Amino acid sequence: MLFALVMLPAVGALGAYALRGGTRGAVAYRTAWLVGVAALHVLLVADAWLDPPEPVLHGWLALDALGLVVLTTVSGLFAVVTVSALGYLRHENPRGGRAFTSCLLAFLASASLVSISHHLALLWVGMEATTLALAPLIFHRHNRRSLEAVWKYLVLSSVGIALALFGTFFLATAQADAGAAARPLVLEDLVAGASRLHPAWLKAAFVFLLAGYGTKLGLAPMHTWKPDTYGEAPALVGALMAGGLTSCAFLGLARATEVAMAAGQGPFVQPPLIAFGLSSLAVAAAFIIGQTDVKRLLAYSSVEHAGLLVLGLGLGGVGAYGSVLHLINNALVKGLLFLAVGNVVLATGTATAASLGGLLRGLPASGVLLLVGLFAVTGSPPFGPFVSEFTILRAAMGGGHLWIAAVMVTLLAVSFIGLAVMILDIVYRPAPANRDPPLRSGPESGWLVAGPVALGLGVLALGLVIPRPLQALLSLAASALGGAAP
Amino acid sequence: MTWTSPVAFATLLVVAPLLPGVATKTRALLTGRRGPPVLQLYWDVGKLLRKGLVYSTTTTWLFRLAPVVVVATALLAASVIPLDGRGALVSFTGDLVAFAYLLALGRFMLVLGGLDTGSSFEGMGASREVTFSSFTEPALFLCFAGLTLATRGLSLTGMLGSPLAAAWPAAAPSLAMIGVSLFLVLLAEASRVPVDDPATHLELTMIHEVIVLDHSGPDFALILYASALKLALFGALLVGVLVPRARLPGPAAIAVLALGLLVVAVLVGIVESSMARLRLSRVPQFLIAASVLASLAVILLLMT
Amino acid sequence: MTFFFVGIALILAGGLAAALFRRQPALADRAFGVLVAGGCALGLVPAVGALAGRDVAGILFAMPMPGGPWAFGIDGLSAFFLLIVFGVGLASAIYGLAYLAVEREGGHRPVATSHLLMAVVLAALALVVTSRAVVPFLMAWESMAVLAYFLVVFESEKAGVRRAGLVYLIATHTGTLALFAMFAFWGRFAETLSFDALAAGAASLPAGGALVLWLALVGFGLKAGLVPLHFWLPEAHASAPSHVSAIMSGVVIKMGIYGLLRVVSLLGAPPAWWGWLVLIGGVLSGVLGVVWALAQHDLKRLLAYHSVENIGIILLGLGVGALGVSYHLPVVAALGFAGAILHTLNHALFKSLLFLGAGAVYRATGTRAIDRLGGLARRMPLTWVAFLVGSVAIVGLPPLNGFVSEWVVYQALLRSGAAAGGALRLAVLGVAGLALIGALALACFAKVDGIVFLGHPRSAEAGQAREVGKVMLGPMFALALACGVIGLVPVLVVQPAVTAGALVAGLAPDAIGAAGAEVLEAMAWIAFLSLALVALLALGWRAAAALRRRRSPVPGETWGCGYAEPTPRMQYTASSFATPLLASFGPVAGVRELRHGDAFETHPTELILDNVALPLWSLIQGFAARLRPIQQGRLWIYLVYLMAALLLLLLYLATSGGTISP
Amino acid sequence: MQRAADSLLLLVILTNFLVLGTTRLSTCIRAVAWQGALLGLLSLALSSTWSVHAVGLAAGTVIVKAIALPRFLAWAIREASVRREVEPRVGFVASLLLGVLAVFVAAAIAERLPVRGAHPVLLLPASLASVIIGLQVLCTRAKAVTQVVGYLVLENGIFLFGLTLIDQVPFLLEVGVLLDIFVGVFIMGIVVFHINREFDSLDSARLTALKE
Repeated sequence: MLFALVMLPAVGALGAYALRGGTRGAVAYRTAWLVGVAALHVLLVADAWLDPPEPVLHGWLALDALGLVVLTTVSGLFAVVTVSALGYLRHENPRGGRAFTSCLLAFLASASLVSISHHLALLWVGMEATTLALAPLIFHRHNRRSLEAVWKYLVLSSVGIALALFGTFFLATAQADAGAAARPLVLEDLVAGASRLHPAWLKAAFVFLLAGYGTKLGLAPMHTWKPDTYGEAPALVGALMAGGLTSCAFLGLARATEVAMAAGQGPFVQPPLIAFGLSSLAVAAAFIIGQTDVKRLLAYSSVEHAGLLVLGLGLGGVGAYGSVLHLINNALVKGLLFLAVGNVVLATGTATAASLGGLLRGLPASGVLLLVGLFAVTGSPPFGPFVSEFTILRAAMGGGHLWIAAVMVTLLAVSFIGLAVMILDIVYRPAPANRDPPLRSGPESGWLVAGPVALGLGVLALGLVIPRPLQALLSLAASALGGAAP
Repeated sequence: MTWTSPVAFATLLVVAPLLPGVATKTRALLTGRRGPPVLQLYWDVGKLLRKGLVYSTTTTWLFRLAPVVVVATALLAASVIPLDGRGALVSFTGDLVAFAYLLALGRFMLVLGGLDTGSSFEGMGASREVTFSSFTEPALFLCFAGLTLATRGLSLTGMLGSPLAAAWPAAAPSLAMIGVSLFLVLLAEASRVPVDDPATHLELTMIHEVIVLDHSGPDFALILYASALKLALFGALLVGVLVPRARLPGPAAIAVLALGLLVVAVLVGIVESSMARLRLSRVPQFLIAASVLASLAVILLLMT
Repeated sequence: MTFFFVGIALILAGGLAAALFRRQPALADRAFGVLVAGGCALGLVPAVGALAGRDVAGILFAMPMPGGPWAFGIDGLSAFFLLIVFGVGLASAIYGLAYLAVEREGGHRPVATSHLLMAVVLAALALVVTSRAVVPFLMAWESMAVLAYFLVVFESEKAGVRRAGLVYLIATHTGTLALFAMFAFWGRFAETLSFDALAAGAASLPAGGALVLWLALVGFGLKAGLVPLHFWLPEAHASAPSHVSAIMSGVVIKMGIYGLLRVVSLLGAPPAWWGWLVLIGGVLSGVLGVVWALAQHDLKRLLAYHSVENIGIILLGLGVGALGVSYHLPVVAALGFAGAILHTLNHALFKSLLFLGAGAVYRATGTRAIDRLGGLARRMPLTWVAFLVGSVAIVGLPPLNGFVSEWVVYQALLRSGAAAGGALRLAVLGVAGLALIGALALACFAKVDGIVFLGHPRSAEAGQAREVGKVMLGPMFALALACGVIGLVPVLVVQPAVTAGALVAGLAPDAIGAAGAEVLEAMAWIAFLSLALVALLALGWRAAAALRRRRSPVPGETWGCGYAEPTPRMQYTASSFATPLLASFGPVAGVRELRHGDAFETHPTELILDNVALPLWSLIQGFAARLRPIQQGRLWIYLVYLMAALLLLLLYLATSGGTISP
Repeated sequence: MQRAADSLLLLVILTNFLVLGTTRLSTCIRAVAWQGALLGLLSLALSSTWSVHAVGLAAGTVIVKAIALPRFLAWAIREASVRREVEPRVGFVASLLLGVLAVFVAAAIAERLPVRGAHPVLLLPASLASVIIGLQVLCTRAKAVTQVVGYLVLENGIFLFGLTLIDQVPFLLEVGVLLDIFVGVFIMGIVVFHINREFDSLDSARLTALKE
């Protein structure tokens, strides 16, 4: 069953690519294929929830709590994204959307591989596959700006991935004298034999893994590719990257932390995680103020939430639970915001705030969605992110790090001001009189709005109630990461 | 609440119009003039009650209600003060607040009545009236605070009644300062010389007089009587503080009250003859001086 | 509690009805009115029960959320605030129906959504006051704050309204983040996040809960409008529709007061310095609030600043109460809190009445500038009577409810003076502060009533103003009646307020026995005085009327000292009326005088917003701009950042020691 | 075999310097090709038993790193018709000095990290040196193709380190690494081709439109 999780989308990708032709019929068939595969994948994941599958391939592929959380998040987000892809491809499908659909499915395949692989090298291959699958999606529009974006994305990500590979090698050497029985680089054996891992190699491995997967996650000094990539990629892809790719990168980092925590290297591991978390919050807050482009604004918000994820991980205790919960909330909220902004960009043709405006009257659905997104992404109570951010804050206070909590709250306040100033401005300010590309009524159609509305309801639901099985799963994942359930 | 309180209340109502007469008479004598007879105010009130009424077209029912409110609030405020040195007609914990805020209600209605006529002179008077009363209120309450600290009393009866006699030896200087401060407040509230000149004819310089410019006939009579009563009220407070007479027998206490009021009237006359009006911009400093004096008394009491 | 939740459901149903039947306005309005009225009435049942001493059973929902079960309950304190929420909330909602009806013709205004939001805000307010656990409290708190934003930006096409809304939203969100930090820090010393657990854990807070009290003061102060944190309040209240300003001034900012009271009651004995801080903050808010109100030319901004002043009075009472608790004087503590709670209720009544009156004036004349109004008493007699009742009440003059609550605060201050000894006696100086506030309030409302309603109309719009409809006058007179009833029968309200005050001070309800009896006896006397005053006025009025009938008065011209051609512009205006008083307050009044050629203008400025909040924000923007070159586009610099991060990590690896040892 | 492995590692370090020093792109690519070949030989030299897996890996490495990629890069240069690499940001001489510093740092780190099993002493320093020099080339060079070469050097360093684990970590790892290089460079190649078409020069310094 685990194989199916990866093979299904992979075969789907090949199928989508195999179908030639840019005719209307081909496009419709291709999108139907896309949605079909996505639906099947969701069913598979649901089945995984009902009876957890056994490890397979000599223990290399297995599904634990953390993996299931990431898998569910990515699969759910992908399904919603494909729903709005139906509407999107009707408006904008250069070259018949052939590369677009196949690469989307390739991304789903590689993300599934990442979430179920317990062999860290296999996980690394999955991460590399996600990078490559996303490259053509970013380059979707084939213009000069998206070319520059994909170039920077590729170079930085490849260097990051290379460092991560180096870290994985270090981990393998650290495990060298852990006895013959241990399968090299397999999570169970790493965690079980953690005490016998060589501390020097283990710490060096964590450093490189943090640098590598930190670049994929978009933590502060290594975040520079994010604004350009999210700014130029179609909003649909932005949603996938902010929700899916971030989750996979966080999973990689979480696996490394899991091993390090098991080996008792907690005090070595946590300070850098907290440092990266806070620096991400700071850089994001600084760039959110005075931002002029809506998509780049969401990119920096993604940097901020990546910082929060890592901060929660670093704080330990209840923070680990908060981080894993925030992973889900972040995916839902980012999906909601990116898809809503996507509709706006489709209708108005531009993403710069100055030329937007009057959204509440021009595009009522997108306007309301943006408002809901604003208050969700900044952690206002009735929505999900409030619960996770409040848990992370309690972890900071619980651990006695008052200064960290103070800095975190101030930076959240500053980024709220930046987000509020822009989003409220484009929603409420009356539309500029001479809006050059006249407002296209298309984007308010059913499919394009159904996706974000579903995500919005999801975020609100998560804010009010966390279903019991999910609660159990989150506690399991948190205890694996060396934390505790609140 | 013995029989002496209502009698003292009645004497206050009767004596009230006499005080402005005595003050004006003293001022005239000291400045070498014969001045109007002491009972002048009685004749004025009597004459006005019989005269006709002229109402401006712009005024509403409020203009007609204002005089009634002013008199009613003055009467109720009087009922709270322990005129016979022992107990007031009405006494409950915190009745000093009722005393001050009843007078404030009267002032509020008077000022609104003035503004109702829509004349710029009455607007000017109203603005000055509320400005200066904003400075006398804190001074008055600081005096009350001082009295509370000295006598632990929470009502006017408690403060100015029997405990005050006991408090005098212990806190003589501060009680004296409170007395002086009350006198300054009296001058401001009754709109006497240093703050406002009752004898002036130029509307631009008036404060109290210009608000009631448009009242006529019985309304004006009520207002005149009420302002005299207000002077008597503050006089009674001053006498209550300076001359604790809880131990004197009933009639003697009332006699001392009447005598004290006359002395206060003379004092007002002396002050009027000795100094000219202050410039309007100087008046706030004069009133803040009253507050400073009272707060010094309070701090002195706090320290002992 | 079931009545309470059914009531909330009805209110939400009313909101939904207004949204669903947006096509048939008449049906929508009636459905909304009936449902919300029913909901509020039902909601009041347990509240009145709790006030009458019956303790209402709390309800616990075991939620699988981090932060423990959601608990709800109604005690004396919550019941009092429920009175405010449902009473004033209902009046504003009904008034809003008529007020917004005329906006529907405009066609493009979101009237139906505004009603829906009003209903949801009411529900959120009720939940804030009854929640007994941190997570539901914060949920209700933030949804109330955020939905109020959407109500404020009803006329979002005006740039001023958008700016006001934004400033409000930022201030309230920062306040909420402070509350996040407070509850997170406090949660560390308690097992679960329910209020009882927090109360149990309060003893082990470091430094007597100093950090918690500071964060509470900032978080709740921002919502209530304590002086340095009030900068958002005037702008937001002035630009919101009148019924929204009424509910914001009357109820929403009171949640800040509720929060402070709840934190004090949970914390047990706050340290003395906090009591003094709140006392001084109260006096400052009171005096500065009314001084800035005097300087205003816009009717609703003036009323908004008066909210700051009344919050000052409430905080004065709260400060004395806190001091009473820390100096172990139960009587002063109970009376201080009782004064604060009672004044919250009274202020909710007369402030919303005044805002509804201002709304009526705006609806009739189309302008809020005081200097363009005048002579409305003759044209809008009923609104004038209601506004006058509101003014007399807010200045705290005897026959009405303002006097009763200020009297209780005075009582607390005086009793602290009459206390045996110790530093608490210094609090008696607060009496002078309260007196100054009262006198300045009198000056300010003399100005408003005199210039807006009396004299000649100063502009054409004021000239042909007409009385507003029955639906708008109804709520106004209901509120006026409430003010009158509390003024004439104060014991009805003071007894529950004292028990609530005792509850906050952590005392048994009848702990202040003797003093309580004195207070109740005083209430009887105050009732007597009020009745005597009304009787005297009625008697005097009939006598004067009889006199007038016998000697028919001659209509004449106002005495103009012989000036032939008096024009309405020669009457006193808002700025001229206030200038002598503001002059003596100097720069603190924040009035900018413009003299160009022969023209002279005064403009009130918001001191804290212009000199503190905005410069601070531009400082942050400046700092952020300096970081902008990080993202300058050159790939090789990005790679250098990556290398730098790696080198830092390697340095950290090297210095973490033990790389050689196996 | 030990001495042969050491000399091969020495050659690898030399090729790194060749990449740093040369101005002509073709020399750069030829240096990387040589490095690929050397790696293939090394994988043979280091693996204790010449099992099918070891020989297969060596052959794969030589084919991909020594032949396929260089030819592809040469084709990219011909398309863009560019011969000369522009002056790197820190200058050629400084690059070389930095290269030496890199080797010195690599040696210092290698000596502090104990290597398991019998491996030539030069292996760890060589791989660390290649990684650091690869990063340095990426940071300082202007032309897109040269940056790809830099990335290749980085990959070679990591691959070299992978050789120490040749027997513990089985077949999957090697293929993964090769796959990565091939596909990564292939995508970069396409992009380089597009850059050339869009900007009619391979100078990635021109790519600075996206900024704050």
